[in-house]
Amino acid sequence: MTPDLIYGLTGIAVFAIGLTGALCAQDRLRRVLALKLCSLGAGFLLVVAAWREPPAAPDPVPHALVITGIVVMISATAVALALIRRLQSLEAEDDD
Amino acid sequence: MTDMPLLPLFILLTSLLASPILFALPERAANLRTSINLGVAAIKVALVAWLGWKVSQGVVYDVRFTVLPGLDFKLQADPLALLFVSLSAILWLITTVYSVGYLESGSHRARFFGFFSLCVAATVGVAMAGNLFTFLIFYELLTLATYPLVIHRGSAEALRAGRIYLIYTLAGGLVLLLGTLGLWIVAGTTDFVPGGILADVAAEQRLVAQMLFVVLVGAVGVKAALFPFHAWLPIAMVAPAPVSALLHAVAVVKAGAFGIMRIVYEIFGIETAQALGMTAPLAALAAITIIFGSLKAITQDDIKKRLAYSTVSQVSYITLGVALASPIAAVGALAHLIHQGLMKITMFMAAGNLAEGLGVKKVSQMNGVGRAMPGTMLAFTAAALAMIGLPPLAGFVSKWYLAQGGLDAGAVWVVALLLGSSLLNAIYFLPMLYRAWFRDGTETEAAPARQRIGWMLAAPPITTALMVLAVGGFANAPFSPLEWTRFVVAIEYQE
Amino acid sequence: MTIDAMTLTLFLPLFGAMAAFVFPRVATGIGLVTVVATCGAVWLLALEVLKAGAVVTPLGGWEAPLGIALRADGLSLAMLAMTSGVGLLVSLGALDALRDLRQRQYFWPLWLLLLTGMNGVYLGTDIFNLYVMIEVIALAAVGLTVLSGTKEALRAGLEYMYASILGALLFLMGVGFVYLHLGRLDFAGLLEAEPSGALSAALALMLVGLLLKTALFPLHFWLPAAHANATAPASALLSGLVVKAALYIFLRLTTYVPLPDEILVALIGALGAGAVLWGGVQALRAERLKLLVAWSTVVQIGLIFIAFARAGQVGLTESWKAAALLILAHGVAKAAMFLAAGRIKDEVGHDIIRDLDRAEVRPTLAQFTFALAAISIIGLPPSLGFIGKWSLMEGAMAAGYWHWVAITMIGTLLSVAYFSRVFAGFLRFDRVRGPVGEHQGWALADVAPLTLAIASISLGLMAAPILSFIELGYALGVTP
Amino acid sequence: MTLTVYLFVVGWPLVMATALLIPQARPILWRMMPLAPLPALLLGLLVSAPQFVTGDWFVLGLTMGLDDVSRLFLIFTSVLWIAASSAARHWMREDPRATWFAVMFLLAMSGNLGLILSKDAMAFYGAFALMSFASYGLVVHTRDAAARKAALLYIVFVVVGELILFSGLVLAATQAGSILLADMRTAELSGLAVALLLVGFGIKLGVMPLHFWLPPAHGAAPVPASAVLSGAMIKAGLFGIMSAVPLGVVAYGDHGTVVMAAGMVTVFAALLLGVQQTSAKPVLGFSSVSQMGIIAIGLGAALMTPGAWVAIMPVLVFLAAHHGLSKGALFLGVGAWAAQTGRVGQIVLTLAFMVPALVLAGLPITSGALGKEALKAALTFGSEVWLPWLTLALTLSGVATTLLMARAIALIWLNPPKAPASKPEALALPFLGLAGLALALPVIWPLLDATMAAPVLDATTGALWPVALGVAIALMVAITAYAQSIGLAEFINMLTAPARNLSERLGNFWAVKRRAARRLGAAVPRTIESYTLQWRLGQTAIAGLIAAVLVIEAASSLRDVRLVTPALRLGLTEQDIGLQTPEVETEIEEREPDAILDEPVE
Repeated sequence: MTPDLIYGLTGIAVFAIGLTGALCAQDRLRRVLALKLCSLGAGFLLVVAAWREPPAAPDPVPHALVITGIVVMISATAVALALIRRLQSLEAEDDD
Repeated sequence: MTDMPLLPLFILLTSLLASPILFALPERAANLRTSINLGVAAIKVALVAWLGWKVSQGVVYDVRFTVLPGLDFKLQADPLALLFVSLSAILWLITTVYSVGYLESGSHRARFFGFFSLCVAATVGVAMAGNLFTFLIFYELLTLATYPLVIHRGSAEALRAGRIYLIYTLAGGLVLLLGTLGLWIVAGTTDFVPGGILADVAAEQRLVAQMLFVVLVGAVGVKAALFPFHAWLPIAMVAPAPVSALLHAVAVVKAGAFGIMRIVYEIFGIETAQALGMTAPLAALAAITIIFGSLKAITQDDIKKRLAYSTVSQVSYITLGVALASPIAAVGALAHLIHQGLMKITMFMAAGNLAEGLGVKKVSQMNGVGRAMPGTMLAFTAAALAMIGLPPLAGFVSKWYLAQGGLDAGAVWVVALLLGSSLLNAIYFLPMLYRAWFRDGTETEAAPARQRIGWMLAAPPITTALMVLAVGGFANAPFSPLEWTRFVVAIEYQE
Repeated sequence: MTIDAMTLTLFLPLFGAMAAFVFPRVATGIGLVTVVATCGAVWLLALEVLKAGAVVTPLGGWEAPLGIALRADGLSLAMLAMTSGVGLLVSLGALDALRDLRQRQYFWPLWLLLLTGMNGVYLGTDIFNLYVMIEVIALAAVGLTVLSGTKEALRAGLEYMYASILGALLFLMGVGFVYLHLGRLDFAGLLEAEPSGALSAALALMLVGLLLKTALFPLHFWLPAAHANATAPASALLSGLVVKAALYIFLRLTTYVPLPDEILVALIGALGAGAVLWGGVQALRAERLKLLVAWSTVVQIGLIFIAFARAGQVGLTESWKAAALLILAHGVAKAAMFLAAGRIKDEVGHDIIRDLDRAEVRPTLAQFTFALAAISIIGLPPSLGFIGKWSLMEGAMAAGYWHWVAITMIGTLLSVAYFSRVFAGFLRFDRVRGPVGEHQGWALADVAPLTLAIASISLGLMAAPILSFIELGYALGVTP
Repeated sequence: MTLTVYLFVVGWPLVMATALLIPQARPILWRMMPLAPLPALLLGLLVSAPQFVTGDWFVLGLTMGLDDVSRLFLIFTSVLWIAASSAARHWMREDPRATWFAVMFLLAMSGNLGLILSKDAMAFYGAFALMSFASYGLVVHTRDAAARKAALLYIVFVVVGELILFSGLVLAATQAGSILLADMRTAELSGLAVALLLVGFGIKLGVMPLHFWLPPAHGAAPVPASAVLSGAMIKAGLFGIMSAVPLGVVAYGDHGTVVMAAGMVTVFAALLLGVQQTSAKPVLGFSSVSQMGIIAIGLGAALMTPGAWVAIMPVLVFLAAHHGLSKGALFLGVGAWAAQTGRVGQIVLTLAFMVPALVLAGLPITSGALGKEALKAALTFGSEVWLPWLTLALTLSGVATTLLMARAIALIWLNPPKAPASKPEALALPFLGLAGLALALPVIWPLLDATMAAPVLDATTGALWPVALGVAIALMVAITAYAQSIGLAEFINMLTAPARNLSERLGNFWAVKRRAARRLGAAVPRTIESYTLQWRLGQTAIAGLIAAVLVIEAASSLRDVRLVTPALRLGLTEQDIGLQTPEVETEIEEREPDAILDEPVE
């Protein structure tokens, strides 16, 4: 069992957990978090793709991809959170 | 200007382009609308006349452009097309005059005339379609453009009728699409060619060809109101009188009948169709429709419904003539295309006048209307007698040819059928004439609101009635519909 | 590096979006100018493609497999042209439809961002870029969905957001697998790949992600609410254009990866059939006009997938053309239809189908536009929708797949049925007291949807050139 | 002489009828009424037959003309019309529906003249129909219950007759290969065609058992109309048979027997029925039926023995003229008598009435007697078996006619006919003129055509055909009577009732099913929708689909043959790539023609 395999399987597992959460969770916030987990899992996988046998330097391209992915996911999370807040305040208004 | 290869396209465009203009005109601009309507209709008649002249000189028109690889949008002006085009162009002019008068005080006129012109464009397109694909396009356009006219009154009843109409015709259109696709795949072309394009296919794959025949003829049979697809026609009679007159007596059902002709003569070829054993069932179906329509007509009290069932019956004469596979019967069928159009449009316009002028909508209210509206009822009488088949009126000529054609094809039953049908025609038309002329109208029935009808309502039925007289009385003259019909049949039978 | 048409196509809207965000007061002007300029760029690009077959530009001078290469061929250009053309007209329609200042301020940046994303998808050649672009699209689209600010819109938008991001992440996971297996992400690399387990997993993840984003039945659950509750121009963009981006990627992927299995193709077709039937039934039940239109989008997407699957595995070489035709047809017609529905709602004051016939104001032109668009959606001749349906049925019949023909015909009848509910509402008068103004409610704003609707009909007559155009340079290996 | 003249002769009454639509022109047109048939009379008198004119443009080619027979028909027909128009002018003076009467009268006149002048089947049929249908207006004119009933019966017979005639003519034209009557006349027509023609014309002729319409119609119509109906129009049936049936060319033994038997029955049965009538005009109508029986005997003989035709034909023409003039006179006489206000006038007119009555009954040296004797002589050329019976029948017919005439005269007195107030002498004049002509016919006839006025000869054979036909017709009559009693529309309703019930029941059934389906259709999607929402099925589907796609991919990678190439290369660059196995390639090649050709068959 090489480190990359472990890392890769972990990534897949994290993604699977995230996916389960995204599909099953009811709470809005929880679903956002589940999606975050998914993105983390995918990131793991890309990082694994960069792995080379130790003497060789790791492939830089996946790192660039992972960073891009993180940026994208952060903005998505921000939008989602903003939406949730707005929605909650609207619903709160209705309740009053 | 001696040769204008795009002439068929121009004829199509006259009414197609008039339609958006008419839509856009404000409701109040009645005079402008009327002038545009009449102007365009007149231009169209002139163009068609020119086209007719050119075609009789031997000029061949073929307008086409490719829509899909190998599949063309194609307009042609063969003699058969010309027959139908001239019928619709001339009757459009007359009906336009009538509609202007009819809708003088009505609402939604802009919409009405817009769609009306669209319908005529579609009819002309159906007539001049050079292949089944183009035919399909205009066939569907016709459905779409007539729907708003059927529900023009906007009442619940009209909408119900419209829905039924739409279901029937669009389902028919869908089946036609299926058939066209099938044809395209089997034959690799959908062109209308005298003598047919399916002779080889029929020889090799009999069952495929037979199924194709059933699908295609069944699909256009919906518009031709072939039994058992006729139910939409009487229901669609809620439409205003000009719509019933031009569209349901002429354009729509004729588009169906015309389609049967094109399919039998120019897709299958009459010999192939006969070899496939499909003409006999078609003839039988037509016969059933003829009798059934007449029987139903007898039991109707509503004038327009009675006329509608009569249309169901009469249009099947055309199908019968086609299905008999005899050139003589074909002459009768084609002539009936014109003759029936003239007769039925006269009757519908007359019925519209009765409803407008006297409020008479039922046969039982017709007592004494002959005296109240002599001109209209004379026209009606002429058309009714022509329907029954009295010489020298138009209906006689076509019936004569159909009967001779039946004998020629060795089907003596056709004569009996025509007799039976004429008898039934007499049974449902003569009582109307009797009431109109020989019964005195009672105050309660015939004279509630005796408003005068204008010349725009009075003149069109009389004009068409005179045409009924003329096409029958001068059937043998050069350029008469009958002569032209013989010319067409000679082409279709490749004599 | 020279500024070429392709780069312009991609960056013009991006810079436009930024500018519109920074200068909200002139957002409208900036937006319009940008969209027009983008159209111009697409036009220039089209000329190039017509000349060369396919054009490739390495962005920033980096070559594949590492860099970001942009590639334009007939299909992508057709999509670009549809996007910018429809986008331009929707923008014009938006001038009238967006009355609220806040809406206007946010609409333009979001829409230009969306345009950037879609142009990026159509020009992109490697799947990670596609991932980024679909995320951009997703964010902008969610923003457009919630533009109206109502609670329903926010809920729908949130749901859309979840689905969209989940779809994108599934895609990303697939990208990860591909990189793991191949070490490169461009289409050319995929084309040369040998089938393997990792690739299969990648394919599974990416396909499902894309299906979720295109809202193929049964993954359509987010679509009707999102499209029905957005403002009219937003709905037009979402329904007409946005779902097409994922569809486009789907088409490209299934062309470049090892051929999908026969059963998979059949499964996709079956899902399409489910969409056609279920969407049709739901559209019949819909109480609001925009909801009906949204359900009809579900149906149409199902139809596009049926077109994809029409002739099974071996037919895929040709089937994508039918699907592409349907995509184009639906894009134009649905945008027109949503704009028209929005106009009707504006004039009448509501869009409850049952009560349309009680309205004393009849926005005839908008209703007419709606009907024209419906003709294309139903697939009646001579519209582009008809041509697409024709190609679908032709292929299915030729290959003997009669069940697809049957489904298509049932779908057509269903669409006639649900649209005729609307027409009946337009044309019935006996429930109104007082005179009905036939020409009331005409406005300049009707021009944009009407133009779209007319285009959706008349493009059908130009199907042959369109078809030969989208074939240009489709084969990846042939290009320089 | 050109076609124009012929068209003018036929069209002149039509022109007058059209002009009647203008109210201002009506008085003068009424005054001109007797002039309407005048062109026809002049044509008949001035033109020496035969003559043919053609107009190719009309209908299917119009042919008109005159020959020896039609010329004589034209003359006596137009004379009758002149007399009747003169009477009508006064008879209708106070009538509120006078204009209508005039229009119908003129239309019928045009038709009657037109059919005599027609030489092709179309024109003939058209004119015949015009006459028949226009006469409906004459029959129904008074609008009282009797007239309506008579008119209904009339129109039913007319329509049926027209249809049968049409089919007969179509058959004849097909068999003769021409629409010219002259060609049919000389062609070997089939038995069916001849039968149809005989029945079609026989209805007009009023030969039993096709006579039912005739007495009521003649009774119900106004007097001037009755005169032409009985005098002129029923002769159109005879004329039609003589023009279209190849008498004297082909033998039709069976037809001849039937016609002859019908004729013999007619002669006497009409007597039995006629005497039961309670007013004069129906009696005269039955007398017409009886007389037509005599003509039918002649026709039957000629059908059986073509050789006899040469002898019989002139006699039949003569008999037709004889009956036309005398019966016209009798009908006008009834009117003239009714118009008399004083007893003296009535007595004088009764005496005058006896003149045509006796002529008709066959008083020696009158045309009636001459005609019958000539016929007996001519019949000797025919079937010998029948001859004694025929001779006897002809002889006894004199007795019968006499009885009928007596009945008529009695009824005039017992049940005086009604008449409008008008100048009594004005109505008497046409009557007296016709009566005089009827009396003078033996003298006038040779002047008109010497060769036609010189006939005499013998006859034979027969069978028992009429029984079968009689049963059939009796059934038809029963139905007709029933239909008539409940109304025609009602009758048709009754016939179509089962079909209507069935469709109604089916409709109800459908409606029930449809409602149920609609309820179901509304309920099911809602249930499914709530279910999917509750269980978040859409979300679950994502996982399901991922799993499904993975399984499919895995399964397919295990299979041997798999198309692995990207779709793009299949069509475009297959030889370059080399990934593709040849088997797959051929599979594709085979598939396409298969798919195209075989699939639809399944």
